[in-house]
Amino acid sequence: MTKAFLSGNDAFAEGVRLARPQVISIYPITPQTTVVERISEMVEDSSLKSELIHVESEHSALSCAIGASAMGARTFTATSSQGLLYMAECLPYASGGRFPIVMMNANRSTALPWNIYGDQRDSLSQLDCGWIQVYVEDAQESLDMALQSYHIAENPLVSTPVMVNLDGFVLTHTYETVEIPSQTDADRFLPPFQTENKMSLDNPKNLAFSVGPDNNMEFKYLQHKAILGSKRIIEETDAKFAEIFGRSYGGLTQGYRLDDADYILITLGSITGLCREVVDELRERGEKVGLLKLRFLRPFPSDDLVAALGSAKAVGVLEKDISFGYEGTVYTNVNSVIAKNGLRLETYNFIAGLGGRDISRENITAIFRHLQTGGQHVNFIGLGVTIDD
Amino acid sequence: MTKAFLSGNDAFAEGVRLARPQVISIYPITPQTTVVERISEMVEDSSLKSELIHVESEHSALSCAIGASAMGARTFTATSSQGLLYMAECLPYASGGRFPIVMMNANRSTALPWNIYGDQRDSLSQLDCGWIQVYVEDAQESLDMALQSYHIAENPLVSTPVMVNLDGFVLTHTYETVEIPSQTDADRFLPPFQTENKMSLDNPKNLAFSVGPDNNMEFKYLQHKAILGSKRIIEETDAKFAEIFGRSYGGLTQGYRLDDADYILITLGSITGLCREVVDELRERGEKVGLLKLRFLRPFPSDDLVAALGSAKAVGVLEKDISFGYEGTVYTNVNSVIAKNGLRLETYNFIAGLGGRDISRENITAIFRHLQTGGQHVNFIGLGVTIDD
Amino acid sequence: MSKPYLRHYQKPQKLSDYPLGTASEAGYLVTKNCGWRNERPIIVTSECINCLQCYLYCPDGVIFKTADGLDIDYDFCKGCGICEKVCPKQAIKMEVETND
Amino acid sequence: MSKPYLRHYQKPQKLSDYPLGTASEAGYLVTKNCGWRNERPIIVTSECINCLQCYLYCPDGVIFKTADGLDIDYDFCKGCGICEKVCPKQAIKMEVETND
Amino acid sequence: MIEIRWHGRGGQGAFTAAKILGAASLIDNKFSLAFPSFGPERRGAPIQAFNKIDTQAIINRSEIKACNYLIFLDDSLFSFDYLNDLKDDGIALINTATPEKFRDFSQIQTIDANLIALNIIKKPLSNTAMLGALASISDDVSLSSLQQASNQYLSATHAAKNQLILQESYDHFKEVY
Amino acid sequence: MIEIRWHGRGGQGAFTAAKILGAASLIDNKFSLAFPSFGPERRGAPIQAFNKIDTQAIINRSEIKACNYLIFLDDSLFSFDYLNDLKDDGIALINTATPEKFRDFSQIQTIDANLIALNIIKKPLSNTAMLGALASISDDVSLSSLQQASNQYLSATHAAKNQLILQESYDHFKEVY
Amino acid sequence: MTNQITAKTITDSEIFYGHKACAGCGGSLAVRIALKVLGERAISVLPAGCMSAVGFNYPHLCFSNNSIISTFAGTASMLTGVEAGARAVGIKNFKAVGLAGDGGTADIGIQALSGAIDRNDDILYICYDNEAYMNTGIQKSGLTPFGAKTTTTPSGENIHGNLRPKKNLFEIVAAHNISYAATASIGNLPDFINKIEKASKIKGTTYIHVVAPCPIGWGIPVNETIEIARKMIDCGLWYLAEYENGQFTLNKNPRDFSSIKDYLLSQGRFKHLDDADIEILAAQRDAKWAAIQKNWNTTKEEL
Amino acid sequence: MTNQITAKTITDSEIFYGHKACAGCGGSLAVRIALKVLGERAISVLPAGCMSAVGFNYPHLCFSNNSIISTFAGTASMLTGVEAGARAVGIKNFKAVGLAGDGGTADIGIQALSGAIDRNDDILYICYDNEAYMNTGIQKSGLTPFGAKTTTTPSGENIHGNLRPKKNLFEIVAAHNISYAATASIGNLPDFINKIEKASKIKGTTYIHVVAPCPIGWGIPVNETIEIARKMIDCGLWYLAEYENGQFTLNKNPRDFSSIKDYLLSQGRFKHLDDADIEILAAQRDAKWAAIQKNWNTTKEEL
Ligand SMILES: Cc1ncc(C[n+]2csc(CCOP(=O)(O)OP(=O)(O)O)c2C)c(N)n1
Ligand SMILES: Cc1ncc(C[n+]2csc(CCOP(=O)(O)OP(=O)(O)O)c2C)c(N)n1
Ligand code: SF4
Ligand code: SF4
Ligand code: SF4
Ligand code: SF4
Ligand code: SF4
Ligand code: SF4
Ligand SMILES: [Mg+2]
Ligand SMILES: [Mg+2]
Repeated sequence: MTKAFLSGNDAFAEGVRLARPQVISIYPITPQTTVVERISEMVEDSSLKSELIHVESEHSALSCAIGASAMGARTFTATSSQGLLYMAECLPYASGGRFPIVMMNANRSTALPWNIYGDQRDSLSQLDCGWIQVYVEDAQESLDMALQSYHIAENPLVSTPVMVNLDGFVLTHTYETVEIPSQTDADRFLPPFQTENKMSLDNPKNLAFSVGPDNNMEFKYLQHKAILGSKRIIEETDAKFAEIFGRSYGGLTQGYRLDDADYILITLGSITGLCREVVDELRERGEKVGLLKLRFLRPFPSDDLVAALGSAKAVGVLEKDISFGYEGTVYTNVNSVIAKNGLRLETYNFIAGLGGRDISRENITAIFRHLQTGGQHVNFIGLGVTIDD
Repeated sequence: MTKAFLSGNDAFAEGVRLARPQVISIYPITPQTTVVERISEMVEDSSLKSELIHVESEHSALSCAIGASAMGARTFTATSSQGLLYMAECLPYASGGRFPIVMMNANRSTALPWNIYGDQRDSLSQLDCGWIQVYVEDAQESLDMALQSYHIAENPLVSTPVMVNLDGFVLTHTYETVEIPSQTDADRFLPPFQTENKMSLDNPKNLAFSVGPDNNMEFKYLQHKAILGSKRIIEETDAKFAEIFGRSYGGLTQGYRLDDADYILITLGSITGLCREVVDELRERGEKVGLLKLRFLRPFPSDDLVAALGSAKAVGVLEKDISFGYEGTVYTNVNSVIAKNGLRLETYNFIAGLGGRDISRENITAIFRHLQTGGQHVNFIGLGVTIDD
Repeated sequence: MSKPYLRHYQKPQKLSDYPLGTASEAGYLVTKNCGWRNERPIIVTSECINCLQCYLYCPDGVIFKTADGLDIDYDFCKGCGICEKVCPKQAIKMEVETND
Repeated sequence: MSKPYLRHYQKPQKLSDYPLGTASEAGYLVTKNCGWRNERPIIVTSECINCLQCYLYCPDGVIFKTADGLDIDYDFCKGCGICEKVCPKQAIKMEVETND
Repeated sequence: MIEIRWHGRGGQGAFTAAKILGAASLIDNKFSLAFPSFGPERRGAPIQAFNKIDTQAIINRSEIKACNYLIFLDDSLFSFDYLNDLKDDGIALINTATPEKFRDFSQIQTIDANLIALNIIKKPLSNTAMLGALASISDDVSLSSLQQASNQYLSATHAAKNQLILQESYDHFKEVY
Repeated sequence: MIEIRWHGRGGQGAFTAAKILGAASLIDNKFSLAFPSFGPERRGAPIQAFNKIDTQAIINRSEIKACNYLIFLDDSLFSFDYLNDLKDDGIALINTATPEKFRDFSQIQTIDANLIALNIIKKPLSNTAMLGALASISDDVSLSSLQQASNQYLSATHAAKNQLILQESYDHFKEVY
Repeated sequence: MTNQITAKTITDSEIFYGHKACAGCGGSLAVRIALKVLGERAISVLPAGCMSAVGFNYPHLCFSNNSIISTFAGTASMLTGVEAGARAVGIKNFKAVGLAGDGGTADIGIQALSGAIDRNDDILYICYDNEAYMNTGIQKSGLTPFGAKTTTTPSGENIHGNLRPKKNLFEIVAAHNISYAATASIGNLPDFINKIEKASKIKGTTYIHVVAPCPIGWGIPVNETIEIARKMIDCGLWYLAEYENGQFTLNKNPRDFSSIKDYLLSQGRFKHLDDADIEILAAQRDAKWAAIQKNWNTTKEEL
Repeated sequence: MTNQITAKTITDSEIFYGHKACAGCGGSLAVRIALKVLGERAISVLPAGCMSAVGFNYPHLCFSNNSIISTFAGTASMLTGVEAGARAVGIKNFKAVGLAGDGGTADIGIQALSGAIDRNDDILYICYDNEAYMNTGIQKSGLTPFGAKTTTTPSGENIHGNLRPKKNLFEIVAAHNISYAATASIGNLPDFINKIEKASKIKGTTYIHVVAPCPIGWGIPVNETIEIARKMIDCGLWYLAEYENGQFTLNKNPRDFSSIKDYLLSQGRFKHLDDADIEILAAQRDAKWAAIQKNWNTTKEEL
């Protein structure tokens, strides 16, 4: 174990190195690029032994990873924004084929207008694609989830790709202190990849076939079931991780000062830290506020939500996302839990940080105020103009 | 006005012909192909005067349409499934650029496994992309919505692309009787396309630019607002359509026997007809059941839902979709309305028809039973196996 | 000689009967193709010089070598008649398929 | 001669100040580029033969023809020094930029 | 509602027949749906096509399970198991040159459609003949509407000859009965 | 929490300085963040970089508004308006060859970092010198940690020379005070 | 060229078998033969298209070797992954082969193909060219020849079918300085077999473009697939050639051409062509051959 | 070749102006000159890449003509749409021009480019080649030359930078039987200007591949952009040529080459190359020129 001062991307690259992927396909896009740059350096200096493939696009990056995974190789790729959308066709391909690829996504706004800054519309717009989606908060969690993700994805009961999301710039490009585990510990944590879902000369297979109306729905159900079932594997993985590395993240969600909280803010990704600070501040003033960080968006942590929100008066969802013509997608997802479970509480949506707009401490404080006093359901935070017409 | 015996795709092509798009980009994919085949014939025989462009992929199909729209030309393209995903990058591009392109999507399952049959996972997985999404029920509505969509999309207050979804095969390839309006009436209904959002030699513009954190969120808000605002335009369009053609669809949703209904089934697309029959049957037996067809998924018809569901005891959402690791996306969207408005009713999700699985009358009857007696929230309808493990 | 062959197939009865992912045994046939056939190729052994043109050009690969010449796997022959066309000796005759 | 030029820009105050779509007036500049510059090209008119090499090769197009030769738009010159390099007559000198 | 299933090989025109039948019902002021079945098989493989015909608009698009008519464009496609798919008073209509094989089955009607087609268009294209036969044995569609409708789906030259086929196959049963 | 903003041109190494500073705080057993600002401008354009330093983990990633230190790698980037961005006891540290211009402002400290760098590495690369200066005028980072940290971001040859620059710029202020 | 593998010596094993292609399908013959040459250790990647559609219908799986369907655009990139993955997990003596249609190769798949050649990945890419998007029902692709009627280039009063010439894919691929590229035809299987055999032994990217008529799309009787493929060569609208070491070689140098009109008018897709159209095609052919004769190596053997 | 537009006669208007490119950026010079030749009626389409990144930052918009950013993969297809749309709405006398980087052209954009050429759409596509993905910070593209160090092909003990030769894009485009294609360099603007002028008058797809060094990515002082571009031609690693009517023509036929080593070692990206590496590049160059001299028309004029 060593400590280093690394960016979120650097840290993720270290995690990838420790996971020993055998085939890596790379294509640059801001703000993902430094990950693949670090990995290129690792391959050059042999600290990572892997087939490094300079593909010609993101569609090819994921196609290549699928091909490699179909041979039973552990694979990695990374993307962001336009790149994620350019490979969109391959997303349900990888998940439907149950290839446990790990992909990092640097959350970035999508065009139009063009914008290289961080928001979460890219990955959230592809929430239905059958991947497990993780959102991490800081560089340490980035590194740790690079490792954990392989452990989750490759579990034969899961066998599903994992997308790890890092907020663009505020996480990908922010340097901070990170503990880097030793390779020995990493190897202890993560066994080599084994699967039945692959080609082999001894036991030839036909893969990625068609399935007509007769059997198709069963394949889809199996996929659904595997992701639902991954909840348990995610928790087991975290526990094993804690045992070896002494760090733990609590599974699908991570609560903060939730006991007796009347007003709960739900967050994902790197904004969580600031929100925790505000919670502390308000708690100090005696306000019963709490925070629930969603770490996984798929599988969706329904049970955790019910447990956390059961006795709250109001809940807010803060997200860097908007599903145009409705509301933020995370909010929609959270509301569904509330409706299904007949929870009686007000819910509010705070759309913030689109296109990289800063989210300030004042914004968060105001959000808690809104939770307490009530108001509009869907709120755009930090709009710089009067909404005049 | 003439009557003809046409498939859903044929009917849609007739609607496109009447709308006189100036540039059309085409690329084949089952079950969309016959639309572009009909259109090719129309261009060949000059019944449609348009630039017909044989592009090399769907990404190019929509890129091409965007380019043409940026010149102020009315444009059309069509796709399905893998094609929709292959052009995913261009979807928020077109909507963020506010290009009022009309695109037909033949709803088809997405790989893996490969499957050419109808389900709605393709378009529903791209619900957040900023397009207006319509789902039609029969061939007549297909034709009519081809026309109406241009009227909605091109309204300067909307200026947003519209995706019209036809269930694969059961609608696209099923032949039925359709009224084809006269060109004169169509022209009376749909004025030529005019916009400020285009290039011009007299008033040169720079388009599709970058917008940094300073202003980006405002552009996103404007987009959101335009789609929300389109609700009114959609209703006005339908009213004008009714005036000229004598057919009307009721805007965002279409209710059926909702008065005093305790148990309401929400549907979209071509399954609606069968559900109506079952409602009639059950009503005849004195059961208080009703149906709400969602015509538009974006803008999401929140108000209509509140009005329709206000006094119901239970509501079911029937969709050919699953967001793996959670539930059907339409269900999630509906539940959000319920949570926000504090409606007290049970909600159930019926995932059916994945990969083209037939949905039978018995299935629908059982669904209404489930609504009445209660049970699991999320239900896969018509699975052919025991769920043993 | 090996090739994909016909299996007795039973639709999965439970979820665990399905494969993991979309990976299943290679070369696993469950239906015949003879329903395609309107005409049936018959090799007239006496005319055949064993030049193997028919064997080579059959799109379905259903002509196979035997100890004493060639035979046809009628389960999978579609009756296209290409073998007849490529035979330099007119040693293949296409006969109208009977229904039994 | 026309070119994009500097405008007085005020950030939109209300939503209606924003354009429809992502389409805005072509050639609309709101900030200068002189902040780039460490060195300032000076045309020594007496040496200049008006061969226009500097004009042609300036990546930023900031050298422009005047009635009596050439001038430089220092608002947008980045001080790259290409003009100095391509000048066949050493008629352009790069001077260290002062801060005022 | 009348439900019909067509059996043919790809390229034999089963679906074209279904479309003509649907268009004919329109002329008869009825409502109908016509739809194909789809699969990976190509030209030559057995396929099915479907019709639903009713006096009121048909809004149920689910699969047809029990049929009023099962029509086989080619007797090699027929198997006796299919008779289970017939409604109680349903009829299987088979194109065959060997009607004797089916004689014992009251639910089966046969016609040598190939022969009729061969005589008129020199090709064993049985689909129109089967339509004529259907018009003849059922009250659910009229010959004249079929004649009118078939023009929409066929080029002028083909259409004329098909009129003859329709007529002849229609007459075939009228004679029989 | 100490908040620092660096002003430089792309290529002047403002962000590298911020990273070295961050790494140095790690050695000091403090916590810190270092992050760049991003924009479409390229090499040569003015850019900013940021540090947050604290004795406890920093979990707030929002923008820095008021700074403890504003550091200008080049006096051409400075404008007096920036002094508004300083916290009450904040200091602006400017690399300049003309300190007299800034003499009247108590919030401003100057150093001729270019000169120091020119002497040692023959290039006017001011970033390390500004780090040394910062160590000198503030208690928030130690020179030894900066020296250790700079090795991580620089090749061996560069690192050695940078040690000298760090030392010299550090001494510069120690002398002044 | 001496045949190394012949009908006598080629493996008896059938690797692509029981598939649901139309009777007389040229593409299925191309795939069948390619896999017979490459053997059971070939790992094949097929994009969406007729051959994957007819071969991979769970549970009916028609490849006895390891095979996978790729996305339509992703043949070459998945092939790259398969090859790298196989090496990474220690598999030896295998050949990664792509088997893709003309549309999947020349249009939507060209980005990935170009990228793989650029990396010189150790793969063999075979394009079976049936001159249209057949799986979706005969639409124009970049390899549809001038004049051909397809469902998206209908022929009628106004337009006589496809107005654009066939994309020059073999030479586009060659221009990448590929290790080896060749044209072939299912009308001449010995030649095709040799080229596969040769390509399979070269380390680096290799490409074979094999014309494989589709009786449905071309409008010919199902038993004429081979014949039409041969006519296409004989009339000069296709040629058998190789590219190696920066050099083009013509394998068969016809003394003169058979009737182009005969070739065209025996197909439904060209039936509408008038003499002027045919002249255009003949002129295109002659220009092509003039360039070939000028710039390529031509073998002595004139056929 | 006689210059038709010269520094004297070219429009005084600056169409690409006030942009945020690095000082000394070759790409911005290429775009500036191209638009000066084409004039205000040009409609430009630029994909993601340095030139769009530095020119289109709302509200700071640096093109005085109608211009639009396309998706990274979509330059040519959007260009097709722009051209068709302009015609459809009745605009006359315009030229639709694409201005795309090497990565956006040779890698992710090649599908769309190939399709547009195949349709022979009436567009001009200019690839400004700075030999890497520069906007994202210098990553290897298909047009990165052998040996170059980039952030994804680092040079070190194990690997000496990029191991693959530069993709032969000009000839790949030419192999499409394009109406007109040319290579150019910002080191020789008169030649570049002529070629733009010529291309703009041709109906159908035309392509110009202009080398435009990036001082940042190449590791040279910002004032040496033009010089390095000239050295690249002089040492034979670039050539000025045209393709028209199926024929390649070399525009400048150097009698002998200046030092390739000098060209390489003056750049940061090649500093790590040893003599063996340089030998490889020299051999590649010599092989290329041998083929050029053999197969292409060469002008009399030897420079
Ligand atoms: C992204 C995408 N677009 C379209 C399709 C639909 N599609 C599947 S196969 C096919 C035609 C393939 O044509 P070709 O490659 O020539 O092969 P062929 O069918 O002729 O054998 C098409 C258009 C698809 N699967 N994916
Ligand atoms: C689909 C997609 N992938 C990746 C990117 C990120 N990206 C934007 S510009 C760029 C580099 C462009 O390189 P090139 O085309 O050579 O132009 P240059 O920047 O060198 O001018 C990349 C990788 C993107 N915008 N879209
Ligand atoms: S008829 Fe066709 S499928 Fe049958 S053996 Fe002959 S060539 Fe093969
Ligand atoms: S082609 Fe004819 S002669 Fe030759 S092996 Fe076949 S049947 Fe015998
Ligand atoms: S220094 Fe550079 S930007 Fe300035 S005028 Fe000279 S060439 Fe143009
Ligand atoms: S290059 Fe030199 S001589 Fe020529 S015009 Fe410019 S300054 Fe004058
Ligand atoms: S359509 Fe053509 S290519 Fe496709 S399977 Fe049938 S014959 Fe073969
Ligand atoms: S990085 Fe290179 S190509 Fe990009 S703007 Fe700077 S100099 Fe130009
Ligand atoms: Mg094809
Ligand atoms: Mg580049």
